[in-house]
Amino acid sequence: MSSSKRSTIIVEQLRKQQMIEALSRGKRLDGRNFESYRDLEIEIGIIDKANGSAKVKLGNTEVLAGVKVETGEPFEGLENKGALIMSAEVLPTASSHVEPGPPDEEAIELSRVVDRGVRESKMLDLDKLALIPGKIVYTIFVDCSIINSDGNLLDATSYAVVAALLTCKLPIFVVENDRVIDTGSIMPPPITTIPVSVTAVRIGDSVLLDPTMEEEACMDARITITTQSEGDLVALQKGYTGPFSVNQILRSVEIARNKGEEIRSRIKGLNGTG
Amino acid sequence: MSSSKRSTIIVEQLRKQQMIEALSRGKRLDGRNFESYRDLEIEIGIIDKANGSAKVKLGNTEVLAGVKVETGEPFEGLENKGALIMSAEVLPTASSHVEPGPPDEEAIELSRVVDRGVRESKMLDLDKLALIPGKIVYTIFVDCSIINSDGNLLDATSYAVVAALLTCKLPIFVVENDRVIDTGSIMPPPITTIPVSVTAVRIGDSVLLDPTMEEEACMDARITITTQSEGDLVALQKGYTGPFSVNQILRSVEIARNKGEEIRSRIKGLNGTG
Amino acid sequence: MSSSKRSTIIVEQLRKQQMIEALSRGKRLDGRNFESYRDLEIEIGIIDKANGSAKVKLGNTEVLAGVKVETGEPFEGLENKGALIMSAEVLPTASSHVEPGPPDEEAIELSRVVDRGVRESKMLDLDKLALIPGKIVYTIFVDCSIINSDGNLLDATSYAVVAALLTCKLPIFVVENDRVIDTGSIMPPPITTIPVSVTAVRIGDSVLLDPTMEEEACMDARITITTQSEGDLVALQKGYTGPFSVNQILRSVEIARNKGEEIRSRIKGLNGTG
Amino acid sequence: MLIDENGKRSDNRGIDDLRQIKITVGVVKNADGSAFIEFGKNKIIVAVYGPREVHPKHMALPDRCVLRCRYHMSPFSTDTRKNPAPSRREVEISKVIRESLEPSLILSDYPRAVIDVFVEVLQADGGSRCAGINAASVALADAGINMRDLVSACAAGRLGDNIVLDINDQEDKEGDADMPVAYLSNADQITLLQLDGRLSPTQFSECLNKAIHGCKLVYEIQKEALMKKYFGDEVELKEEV
Amino acid sequence: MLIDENGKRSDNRGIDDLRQIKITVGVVKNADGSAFIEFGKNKIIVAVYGPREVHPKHMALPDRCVLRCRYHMSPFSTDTRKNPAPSRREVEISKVIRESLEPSLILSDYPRAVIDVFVEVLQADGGSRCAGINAASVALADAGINMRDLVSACAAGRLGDNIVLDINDQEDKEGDADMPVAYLSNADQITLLQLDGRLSPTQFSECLNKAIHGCKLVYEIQKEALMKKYFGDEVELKEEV
Amino acid sequence: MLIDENGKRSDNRGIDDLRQIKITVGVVKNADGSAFIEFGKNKIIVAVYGPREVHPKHMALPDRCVLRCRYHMSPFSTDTRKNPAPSRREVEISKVIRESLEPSLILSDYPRAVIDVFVEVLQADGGSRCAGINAASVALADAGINMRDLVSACAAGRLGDNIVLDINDQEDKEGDADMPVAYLSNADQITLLQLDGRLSPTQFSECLNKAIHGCKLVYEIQKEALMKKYFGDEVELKEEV
Repeated sequence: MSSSKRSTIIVEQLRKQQMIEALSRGKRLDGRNFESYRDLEIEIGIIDKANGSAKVKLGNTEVLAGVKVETGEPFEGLENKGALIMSAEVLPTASSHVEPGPPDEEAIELSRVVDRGVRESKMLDLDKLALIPGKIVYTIFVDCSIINSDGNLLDATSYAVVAALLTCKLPIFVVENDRVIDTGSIMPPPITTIPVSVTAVRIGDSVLLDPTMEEEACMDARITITTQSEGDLVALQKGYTGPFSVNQILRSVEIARNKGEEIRSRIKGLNGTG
Repeated sequence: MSSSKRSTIIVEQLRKQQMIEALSRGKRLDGRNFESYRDLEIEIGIIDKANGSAKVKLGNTEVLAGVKVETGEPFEGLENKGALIMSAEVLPTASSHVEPGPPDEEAIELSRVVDRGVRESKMLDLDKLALIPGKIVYTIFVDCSIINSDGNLLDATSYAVVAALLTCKLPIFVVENDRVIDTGSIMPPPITTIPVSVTAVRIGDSVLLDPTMEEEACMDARITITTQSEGDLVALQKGYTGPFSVNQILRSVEIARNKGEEIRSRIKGLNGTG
Repeated sequence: MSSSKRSTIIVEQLRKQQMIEALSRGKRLDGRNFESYRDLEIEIGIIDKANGSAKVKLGNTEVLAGVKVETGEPFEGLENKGALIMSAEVLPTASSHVEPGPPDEEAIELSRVVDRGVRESKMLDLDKLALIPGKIVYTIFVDCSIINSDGNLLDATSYAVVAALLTCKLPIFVVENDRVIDTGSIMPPPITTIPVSVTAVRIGDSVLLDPTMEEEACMDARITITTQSEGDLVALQKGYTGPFSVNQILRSVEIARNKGEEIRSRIKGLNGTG
Repeated sequence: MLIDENGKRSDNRGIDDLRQIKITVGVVKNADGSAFIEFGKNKIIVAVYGPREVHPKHMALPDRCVLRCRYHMSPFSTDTRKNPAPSRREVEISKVIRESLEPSLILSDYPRAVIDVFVEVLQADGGSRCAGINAASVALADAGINMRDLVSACAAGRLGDNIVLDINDQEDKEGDADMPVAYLSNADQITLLQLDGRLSPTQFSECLNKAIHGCKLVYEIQKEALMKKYFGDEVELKEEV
Repeated sequence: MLIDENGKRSDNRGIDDLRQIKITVGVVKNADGSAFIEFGKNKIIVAVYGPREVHPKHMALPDRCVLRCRYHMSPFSTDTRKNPAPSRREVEISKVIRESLEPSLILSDYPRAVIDVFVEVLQADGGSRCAGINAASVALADAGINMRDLVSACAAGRLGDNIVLDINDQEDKEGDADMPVAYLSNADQITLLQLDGRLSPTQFSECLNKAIHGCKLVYEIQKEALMKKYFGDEVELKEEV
Repeated sequence: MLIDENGKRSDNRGIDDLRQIKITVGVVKNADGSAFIEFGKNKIIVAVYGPREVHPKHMALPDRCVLRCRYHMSPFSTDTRKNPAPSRREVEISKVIRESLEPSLILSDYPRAVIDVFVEVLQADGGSRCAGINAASVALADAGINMRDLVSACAAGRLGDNIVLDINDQEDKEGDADMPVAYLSNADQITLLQLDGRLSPTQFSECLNKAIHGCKLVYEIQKEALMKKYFGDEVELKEEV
């Protein structure tokens, strides 16, 4: 085993060296500019049984998000708010490296960073989703299945979640004698803003948006910057084992605000109100 | 390790060849006919602390089933029915191949197939086991401990479960002010029919009933056919990795109906009303 | 690996032989008498967020216990008593042998033996900790974090738990309309006695108190004897794989009663009422 | 009423009609083989990885390939949100799907290796195990695994006195019997057979024949889907001739 | 009242009486050794497998055998149904049973191997750990494991002012102290000692003596059960002479 | 009001004040390196074990050391008792702490080995991840691991219109933004950056600068704590000169 590992390491180092060289000449292996995204396709409403759903393709990365709306008890300390619960599973279909099983560190970080963008932007006005404050509230599950993984799962999952929430329909519940009754009517969710995440990676001295899996294999560090409709930051997550300089971060934030606005108009358009 | 594995495989192949040859001459290694069962002993009432219990010996296979009756909430979608919950553990006592731990795939299939026979035959009239429909119902646990394993766990477990349920006594509960009270009286369970499973395995072109562990080690495919008192089918489960021809299945169903009737009279007799 | 294991075994045997020799000359490696404890330091109230806390240093062994008081349902069969729930985690900080993860056999025994001393001595009068008998009671969590492990975790943890309970303050709750309200006032816990455990190990024919980790590595058997304020025994636990003679046990009990009284006065002193 | 006076079922099908079926091959980019099936409202994606090295190595078999299978439902696939942890039902279905596929594969061609089949139910309707088997067999073919034949699966069942083909969700819940079958068309062999519900011996024969008929219909759709991927427009032209 | 005016306990025993004990050897066909014990209402089956190879191999010890033990209660064994997952109580009891048996075994005779002892409580009464140890020691003998002596176990306890032998379930719950002891008769050594409840030093001595006395009574029953299996009617004849 | 008319915060600090910080080095006897930090009401102990052999061995890397990190909260560390099983939050924080430390270490000096960093929160206040990083970096130095620099961490955040240094628990819950940062002072590099809450681009720059300023203050305290352990009174004398 040790010899095969050693050779793998040499291959990895060579690949990284090649990539750094190409980047130093301003080139990405798939021909994109450093600041361009791969093709982004967003399709909504494909899971009839969900209250909202969206499938996002970002290049070959493919993610499905589904929203299920139920009722339940509020979270402790948030008695007067609806409960939002997010999860993500990188399906074993997604690549040959994924083992089936409970979510690992990466998948947990993924869902928590996406959750943070939605929660901190106050995209959903959770104050409007309490039925009996302190007792019964809307419980909104957003679950993501990553079907194919070719890099930048964070952004693809984030867009799928935001699109599914934006276009979901909430059942209108009433409470009678401590029993929740589904009236059969639906309403749009209380949306206040649209958070958009933009992820950049640093490879050597180059900073690139929307990395492929191949680029992620060579990255030194990663940063995810989530902005809301007015361009303010609402969530940040620096990831992976390398550092960033202050300038790289400030520049990434600038880029993320512009690129975020671009993607936001794409997502807004889904609602037929774009 | 690889050499030892290879030799195991050769041994296995030789054994299977021998068995196929014997079977082609109409002989089983223990001298039985293809359609006969090993000695079947059923003993009831051996666990005083359970509301019902039965120990089944089928040759050297030995299974104990215990019924515990409690009250609880009904299952979702079955609000007006009693809840029936079945589990089986192949104890590590049962053979040198069993590891202690949560039930594996085999044990889960085992308990689900036995459960299906009881449930789909409507052996227990669960409609009669709701105390306050939608709120409080009888919860009937049937747990099985497989003590020794020498093949055909499915039938042995099924007979133990059916015998334990048939002969169990239900506490009579009443509900006063939302509190369940055990009156101290008991009643017989609401029985409508007696499901009996019959399991056959195919080894080469031969189909045999009630396989031993040795026969199971050589089997190509397995089928479990559960019939109720009037001889109708209520559950089927084809198992293992080989296929069956349509004729083999039709013939197995015929045999299972007859053999099932034979075993059913044995089980009926337990209730003193046979 | 096999050769390294073999050499480890030889080292172990040599070490044990050396220790037995020293003990036969009446000497412990750290110079203590067989019946003396290492330096014992008990510090209370160091976790403001807990309702009670104590840090115990016994030589280099260091344990922190914290008490958290909540309300909840009583245990089955103990409907009119407060609920006491104890847990211990040997932190991976504690030694190079600890793996992070759910408590293993040793940690479970540890917390159960400590729990037994508190519970069987009736140190806390749990009858006084029911709010609405059968429905709502005080739930008292005592959690222990073993920070550094140098032998005799049992006694160190026991002293930390007893000191934390003795000096904790219970919030005064009232129940109005089925809702528990924290009045903001506090009260001392209902203490009836002070249990103290004393642990001895046998190495060859010698019986020593308060073993270090090095001594535990050589021990044949261990016994933990817990006495209450009047000197009666309330819990015993023989541990490890060797036996004790009846005389060794009787003598250990005598020693434990005396040593226990000594340590009890130390603990009593913590409460400012000693 | 699950069947009206005109012999129509709740979703307007006749008693011998399959639901709409669409199979798309090669939908998961990273997989060695894959297929997406829409079978009524079932939406199921299957990815195949392998033959590949087994980890841990002691699981490898010296004379043949290990086949593994995971059937899993996404949390949003069902009426009430499904807990993502695998249920006992999913464990059992994973097992019967694996066993239904195994007779079609020439596993001795890949000693010491493993083939993984991942069946992910994105939306569940009645009959998801059959739909999963159909997609899985196509995905195995797409992965280029040596096989004897495709495995085709379809259920039949009983609604009152009627034996009907291809039970949907509502019929599964309110009907009287559901019997999923998987079938090797060339060998005329059954590789999956389960039954939930009551059937007289005569009803059982009718049900079995009907399910096999359904499997044969599915078989054509599976072959077509593969042809479409591998020969594309060519095939369509030829068929129109 | 746990003891009435005639000195009789709730199950009609005197203070120095054991409950009815019956041990049957060799009851689990596949096991290397086994025993079934009825001890009052306790019904416990013990199977021993080994000495056999250890998996994973790195757990093996070069100079002696590893002893493993699982004490487990069947879900139907208790008054309220027991969750089948192992509880903390079962983990602790597994440990003390293992430690109580280990001094009786010559583990150095089987380097690199493992012996597994599976104690399954089919019905639980007070004293199931003692009953389990008694059956386990017999099952180890039945498996032909080299041993120094049988391990015999019995509890004594306190009901008010009385020290009594062999605490049952009700006495365990309502009494004042329960002290299980395991004992090597030939070596006069204690291999299990636990106490739940309050005892003065004098009461403790009395309790310990009484428990040891009980262990010695159990020892005879264990030997008889083994004789019966291995010498059968011969023995009985001889005894009657 | 989180800031009063005098510009004082709820704990009486000014907007640019750190909470009280005290670091003690070498507090866990068995560990290769350790530190205890009190950071406001945070009380966190960190132990480092390693470089040491990796188990299981296949996790070892031939060209560098594996760094592992566990951030864990004791059950009594929080307002409501915390379940001792690791939460998703703890898993994420373990990951970001590990990643924040890694750039400071020369892991290629220890091929095939592992370094374990155990961060145990005994009492939690706002900012426990930053406090944990600060203690962990000192503990790694105490363990003698080859490093480029210490990692220093501090949060800044927003309360209404004010950008403030070092957010406490109440400010975290009731304030508008919390942004933890970890920083390598010599290299002027960011190794941790997270944000919960809303910041305009200008506020972000201010926040980042303020956090870096805080990190530099912490850096001095870290160095002092190490000096104190390794040079003790000597240092203090020198400083007084």
